[in-house]
Amino acid sequence: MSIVYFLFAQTLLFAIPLLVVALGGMFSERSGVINIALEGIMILGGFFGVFFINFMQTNQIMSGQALLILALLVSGIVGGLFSLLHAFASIHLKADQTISGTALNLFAPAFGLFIAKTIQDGVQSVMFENQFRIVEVPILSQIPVLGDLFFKNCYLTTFIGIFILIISYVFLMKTKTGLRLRSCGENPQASDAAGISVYKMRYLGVVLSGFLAGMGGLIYILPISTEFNCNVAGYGFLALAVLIFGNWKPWRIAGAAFFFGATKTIAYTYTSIPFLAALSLPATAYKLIPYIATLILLAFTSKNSAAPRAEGEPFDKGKR
Amino acid sequence: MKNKILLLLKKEGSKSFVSSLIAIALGLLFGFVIILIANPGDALEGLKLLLTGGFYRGAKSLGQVFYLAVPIMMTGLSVAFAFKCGEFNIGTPGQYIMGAFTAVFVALKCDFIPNSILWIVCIIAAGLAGALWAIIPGVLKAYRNVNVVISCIMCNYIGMLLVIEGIKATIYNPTGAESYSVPAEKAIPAFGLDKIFPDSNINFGIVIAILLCILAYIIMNKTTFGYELKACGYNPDAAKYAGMNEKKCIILSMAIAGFFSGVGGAIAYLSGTGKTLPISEVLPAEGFNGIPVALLGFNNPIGCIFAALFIGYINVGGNYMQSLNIAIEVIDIIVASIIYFSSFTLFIKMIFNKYKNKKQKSIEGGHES
Amino acid sequence: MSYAIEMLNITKEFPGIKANDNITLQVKQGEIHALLGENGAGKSTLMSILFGLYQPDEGLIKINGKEVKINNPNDANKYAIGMVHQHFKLVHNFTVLENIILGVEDSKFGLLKTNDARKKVMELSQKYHLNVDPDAYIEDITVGMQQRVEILKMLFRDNNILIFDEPTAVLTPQEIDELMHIMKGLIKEGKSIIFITHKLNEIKAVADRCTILRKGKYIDTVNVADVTKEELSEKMVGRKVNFNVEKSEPKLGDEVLKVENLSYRPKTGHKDILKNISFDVKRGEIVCIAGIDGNGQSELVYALTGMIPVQKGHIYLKGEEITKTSIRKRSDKGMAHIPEDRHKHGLVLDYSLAENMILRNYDKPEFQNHGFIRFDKMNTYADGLIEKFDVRSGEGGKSITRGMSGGNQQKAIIAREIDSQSDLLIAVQPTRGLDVGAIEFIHSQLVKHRDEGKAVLLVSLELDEVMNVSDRILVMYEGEIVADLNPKDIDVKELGLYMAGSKRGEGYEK
Amino acid sequence: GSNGGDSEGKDQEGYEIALVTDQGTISDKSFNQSAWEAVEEYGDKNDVTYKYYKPSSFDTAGYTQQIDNAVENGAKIIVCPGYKFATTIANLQEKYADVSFILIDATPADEKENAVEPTENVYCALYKEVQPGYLAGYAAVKEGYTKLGFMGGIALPAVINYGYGYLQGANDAAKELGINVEVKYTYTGTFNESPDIQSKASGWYNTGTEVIFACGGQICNSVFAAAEQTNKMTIGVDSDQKDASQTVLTSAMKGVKKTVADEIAAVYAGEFKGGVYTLDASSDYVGLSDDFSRFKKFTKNDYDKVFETVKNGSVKIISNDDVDENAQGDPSTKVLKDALTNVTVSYEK
Ligand SMILES: Nc1ncnc2c1ncn2[C@@H]1O[C@H](COP(=O)(O)OP(=O)(O)OP(=O)(O)O)[C@@H](O)[C@H]1O
Ligand SMILES: Nc1ncnc2c1ncn2[C@@H]1O[C@H](COP(=O)(O)OP(=O)(O)OP(=O)(O)O)[C@@H](O)[C@H]1O
Ligand SMILES: [Mg+2]
Ligand SMILES: [Mg+2]
Repeated sequence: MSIVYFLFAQTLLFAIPLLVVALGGMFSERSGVINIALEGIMILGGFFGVFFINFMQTNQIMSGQALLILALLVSGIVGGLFSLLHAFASIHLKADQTISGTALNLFAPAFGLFIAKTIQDGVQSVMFENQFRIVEVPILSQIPVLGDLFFKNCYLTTFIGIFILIISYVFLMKTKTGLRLRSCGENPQASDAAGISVYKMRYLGVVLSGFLAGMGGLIYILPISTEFNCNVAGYGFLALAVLIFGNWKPWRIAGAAFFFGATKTIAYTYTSIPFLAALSLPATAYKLIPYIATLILLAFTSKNSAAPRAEGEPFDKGKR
Repeated sequence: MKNKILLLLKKEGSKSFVSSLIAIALGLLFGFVIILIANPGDALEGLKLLLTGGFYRGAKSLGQVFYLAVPIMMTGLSVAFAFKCGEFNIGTPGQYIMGAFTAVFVALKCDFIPNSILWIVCIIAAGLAGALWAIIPGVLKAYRNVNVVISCIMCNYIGMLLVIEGIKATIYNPTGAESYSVPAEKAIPAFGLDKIFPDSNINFGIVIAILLCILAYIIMNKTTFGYELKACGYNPDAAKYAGMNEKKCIILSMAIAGFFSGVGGAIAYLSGTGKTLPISEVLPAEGFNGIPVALLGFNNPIGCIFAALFIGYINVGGNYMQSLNIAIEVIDIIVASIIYFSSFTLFIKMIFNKYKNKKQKSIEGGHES
Repeated sequence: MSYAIEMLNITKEFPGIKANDNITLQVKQGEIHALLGENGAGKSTLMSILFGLYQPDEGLIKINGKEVKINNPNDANKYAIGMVHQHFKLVHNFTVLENIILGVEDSKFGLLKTNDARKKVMELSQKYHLNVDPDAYIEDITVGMQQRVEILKMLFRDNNILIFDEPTAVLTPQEIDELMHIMKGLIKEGKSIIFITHKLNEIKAVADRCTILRKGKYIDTVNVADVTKEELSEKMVGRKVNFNVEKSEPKLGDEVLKVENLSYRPKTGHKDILKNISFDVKRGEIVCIAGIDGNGQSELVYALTGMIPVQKGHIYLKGEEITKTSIRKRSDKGMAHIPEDRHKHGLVLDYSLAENMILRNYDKPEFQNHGFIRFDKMNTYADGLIEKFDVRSGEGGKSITRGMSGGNQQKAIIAREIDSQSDLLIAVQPTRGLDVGAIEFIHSQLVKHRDEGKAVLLVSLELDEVMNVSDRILVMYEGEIVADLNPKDIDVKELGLYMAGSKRGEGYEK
Repeated sequence: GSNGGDSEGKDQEGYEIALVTDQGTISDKSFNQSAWEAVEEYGDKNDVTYKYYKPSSFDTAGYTQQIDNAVENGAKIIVCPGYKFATTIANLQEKYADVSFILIDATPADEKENAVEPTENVYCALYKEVQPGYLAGYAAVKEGYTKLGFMGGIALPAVINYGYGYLQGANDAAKELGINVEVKYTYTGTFNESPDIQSKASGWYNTGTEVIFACGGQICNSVFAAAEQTNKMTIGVDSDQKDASQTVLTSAMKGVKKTVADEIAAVYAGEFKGGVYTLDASSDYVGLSDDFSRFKKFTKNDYDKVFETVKNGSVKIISNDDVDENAQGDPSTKVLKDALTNVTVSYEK
């Protein structure tokens, strides 16, 4: 049984950052702006988050979960601000949306490393001490199965991630603003005629994506390391894949993220899973699983993919 | 005089050119400001190095520029080509690494081929490998409507992992835990270019790269084939109505794009500079760097030549900048901001047009009175 | 007497063109005011200004005598102005209800509240007999329905000034009648309507007064009762227009197209859209497929042109079986096709006009050698067609097609297809949304084609067109051909009965 | 200023001591970092200018370019950590005869891997990583652990040697205790931290592994994270990593820092002497970190005893050179297998 709990915990470890970032991407694309800058935003958000933690810890100003939450906010805000660049270029200047996205992806790691090196005498990695793992949540951890699944040696970020999922769903599908935002991604001319400010909605979408992606950067790095080197191992792009895989819909995105997390977990812990270990295939075979499985699944599910119609088109009133 | 300017501004091409010059200027300015903040003392010196870098050590540095430019020129071309056909080929890293591996493998294992033509065989084989790796997303798109971006991302990782296995199984060098490098005598010959650019790593690859760009340009803009590809990119339904085979178009355009990436990998690793394929699980930067090149070159094959050379140029310059306590990352910062500012092109053009119209009015007005 | 709306001396310029040049429009309270003009005359622009989508360069707008500024659709809404756009502004994957409330939703803590809205929509839909289903998705309902949703949008917002920009261009005769009904109902409520159309008898039918524009300039405002169709069209085009198509007796030649027991069922569908259809078309005749939209005409054409595969039956072109051959082969064998949807199929909107002119024969020797396109040939050819068919656009062959008037886009396609000199010309609603001048021209072209001993298969929803142009009428109803008629022997009413499925021709009985 | 180098007007003369990194960075928890620390310390103490250079491409071309660069900036000493410099140095050692090169983990060789005799100005440091590896394994088992793990970065000879030593150390300790121990053994295929490694490590810990020897640059970050999560132990590598994480039992060190420091000093003292030097316990360039506070059973004198045996060569430790060329670091190759009587290795290829 404990192996199950362990695998589940690991799956969350992979899935939660993917989930959060992909949800971010969802807001941007549902408002009609493609955001391939997720990777870059993750990096910059993560960087400032870690930097903040590092500062607070070394000067012993604060620590623990409070620090975590504050740091997440820092990452989110940085990400949001950073994404404004993308918003401005692709919404106001009607530029091709891959251009500014690419620029951001290139800029973020360079800028992060540059700052780090400049401040830390040529040293690029920013250290942090991981004091954020919750060994067990007081009462909740006693709940039979769920207790072990969720509330033993877990991260606050897991719950934040699930919370974000629910909020995102409600916001996008059940609120006035959500409805308007979606309309801008499908038929901005219609939104415009209905008296909705397409620009406002798209800015909202992009900034939300920046905020979540920024957070995602920090969520990604905290559990897996003790320092940050402005590198998120392509998770931004994987999140993009998850977003498309999830057909731009919150719950399906969650599904995709967990599917990916699960396969990834298997790929790296198969030796700890009796029957898989027995197979004794070469490691690479397992490492390939997530990617090949995704491809195969897509091959069967893509016939009716529901990309937002106006995605990637700059909005101009004149066009019919 | 004024009218001359107007005529110049009228030309779309020159408009794009001018606005990209503006973008470059802005980008450099931004980079300069960053340096200024980080290290005021050496900022000016740094900028000078950055700008003169390509000539800093004369022909040698220039040769270095070419050397650095070739791989990204090819991946850039790859992205641009697919882009014109309506697909965003983000799979260049996978195609590039596939090509690189194939080239090195053939070079080291196929001893029966005489060195004189070996490099040609390698390049072609690499191109085909890259093409193969791009066909997968192409087919998935054409027959299963799988989004190309996502399948490309998956193929990148799959390719990388397979290549690592391939190296371990065939051309593994235990001392370095990496592939063997392609020795100089098997590398692409320089055909005298090394005389023009003494002790730089330049070789005939640069010529091949430029020729391929020109070829791509011709295919795109002068041939019926290109006409079909673009039509499919713009409007598949209309293409179908016109009797074109849109599936074929998608697959072929991806294949060709992949071919270019593969060749890029080959040229890079056949340069005889001791470049070796690592077995570490990271995607090759040259792949993704194709995207900036393509964008800087307005997704125009010819544009890619200049874009790649430019990036190579300031990379060389930036290298020398390290001597001034300026972190090498500043190069990427500058390139990034240039690309970002190049997204202002539309905007800048608009200003031109406004200006143009005003002028014309005033001129016409002048005539009447 | 006071006007509900006054647009005084409106001027609006777009890069390169004065869309509106000092235009004045005055609409009385409670009238249907028609706005008439050629393609590109400036109608949509003028209305977009009234609706706040564009701002005028000069001129002012008064509502009930008070001067107002309308900077965006919200302001328009504030002044109770609503608009049904030429190209509907609906979100395809939203429900009818969502589309209607979009922009004026009410909500509690940001959460949508739809119950009241739903009630109101139902009431309105009852009151005006629109019978829409609020929970249907836009992509699943007919164009006619979609238009009703647009109308409901206005009613829902309690607009009093209603703008209809070419509402009938996309409707079937039946739907048009119903629309006219609804409009009459609306003005009884004291609402005022501005009605843009290219169809003069519609104006005669409902409009009280009519303002005519030409090339962005104001021409005249008339009481519809006092003028004839001829006078109207003359004012609009600036010359006399001939309504009844001149054509001699058909000289029938041998068979060009032969269709035997054709049946089609879509992959996902469960019933046949085409039910074993058989007919033929001979040289020198214009055969017209009449029928109400959605009775399988589109599918029939797709099947004939090879854009969808058929399950059963045979198609012969000039005696050769082409049931399974590719689109390219069919057009090479001599089949031209003016498609129903000009934006989806007919054109590559991002190509220049010239490039679009060779879309179907770019690979023929005259335009390529050894795979290289001969641009010089292409341009001269394109200029020829532009000249001959009077296709208007900014920079001639070089202008990007997207920026052209749908009308002129349509002309470009027609020019291309007719000029290909194919033995069979399949024309689907070739005159949709065109002004009378253009229509006259195109009809004459079809006749010319036929007189050159070629065959024409015309698919049309416009009864006048069907009656005037065709030599033989095949009526389609629910995927079957239910009658083969000679236009001389029947009148519009009777044709209507066949189309409605309440009558079947001899040889076609059940 | 950044990049070390105290720029009090010394920039004109450029920088006397230069370090050219390989793929790694000066904070890669590996020899780049150790070497850099030595350079910094010496430079600051003796007020000598120094700086590091990062190649723009990681091939002979890139390295050559940076060495040219460094010389142009007045470098008297150039530290080159890593095998990748073998060819570059072979090409340049004559050209820059009056520059002293300190080459770590490598000896000059031409591009076909044939050794080239280093010239007077080239000091090549090789280390017997098997020895610290051996000591680490020995200590871990003596400490009472019976389920061990080894995670190498990439199967470089240095890494392999640590691993082989580790196994044999564990084996000998197990023999002495008359027990049998299990070792999980793998190469992660990268020197960077990543969720994958973290996941793998926690996987091991979850299935009983008690201590993991994290041997490869920054992968230790992920292993540490996993250990902290499961309250298990780790063993650091190259330099003393006890401060990086509470879970670090001890560190198997090789004295890159010491070497670089000594040789730089030698240059300025005029005693610098080129050649190939194999540094081992005898010259105590290798060993465990001298802080034993985190051990419960294993003590300093236990350590000294075993260290002695290693030093005087009374224990024979099989290294990468003793096994088949294309074993590629496989711990279950014949030679090694026979030696490992009391260890059962499970190798994740
Ligand atoms: N968004 C725009 N940008 C540039 N020019 C425009 C734009 N919209 C309209 N025009 C120009 O203004 C002219 C009038 O356009 P408008 O849409 O009013 O014509 P219209 O009377 O509606 O024609 P149609 O009968 O085809 O709808 C057009 O010929 C076009 O050249
Ligand atoms: N994006 C644009 N740029 C320039 N002109 C435009 C643009 N969109 C429309 N126009 C102009 O607006 C006028 C009418 O456009 P609209 O879309 O109303 O025509 P349409 O309804 O498609 O064609 P028609 O009314 O003839 O069936 C055309 O003359 C066209 O030239
Ligand atoms: Mg119009
Ligand atoms: Mg119109």
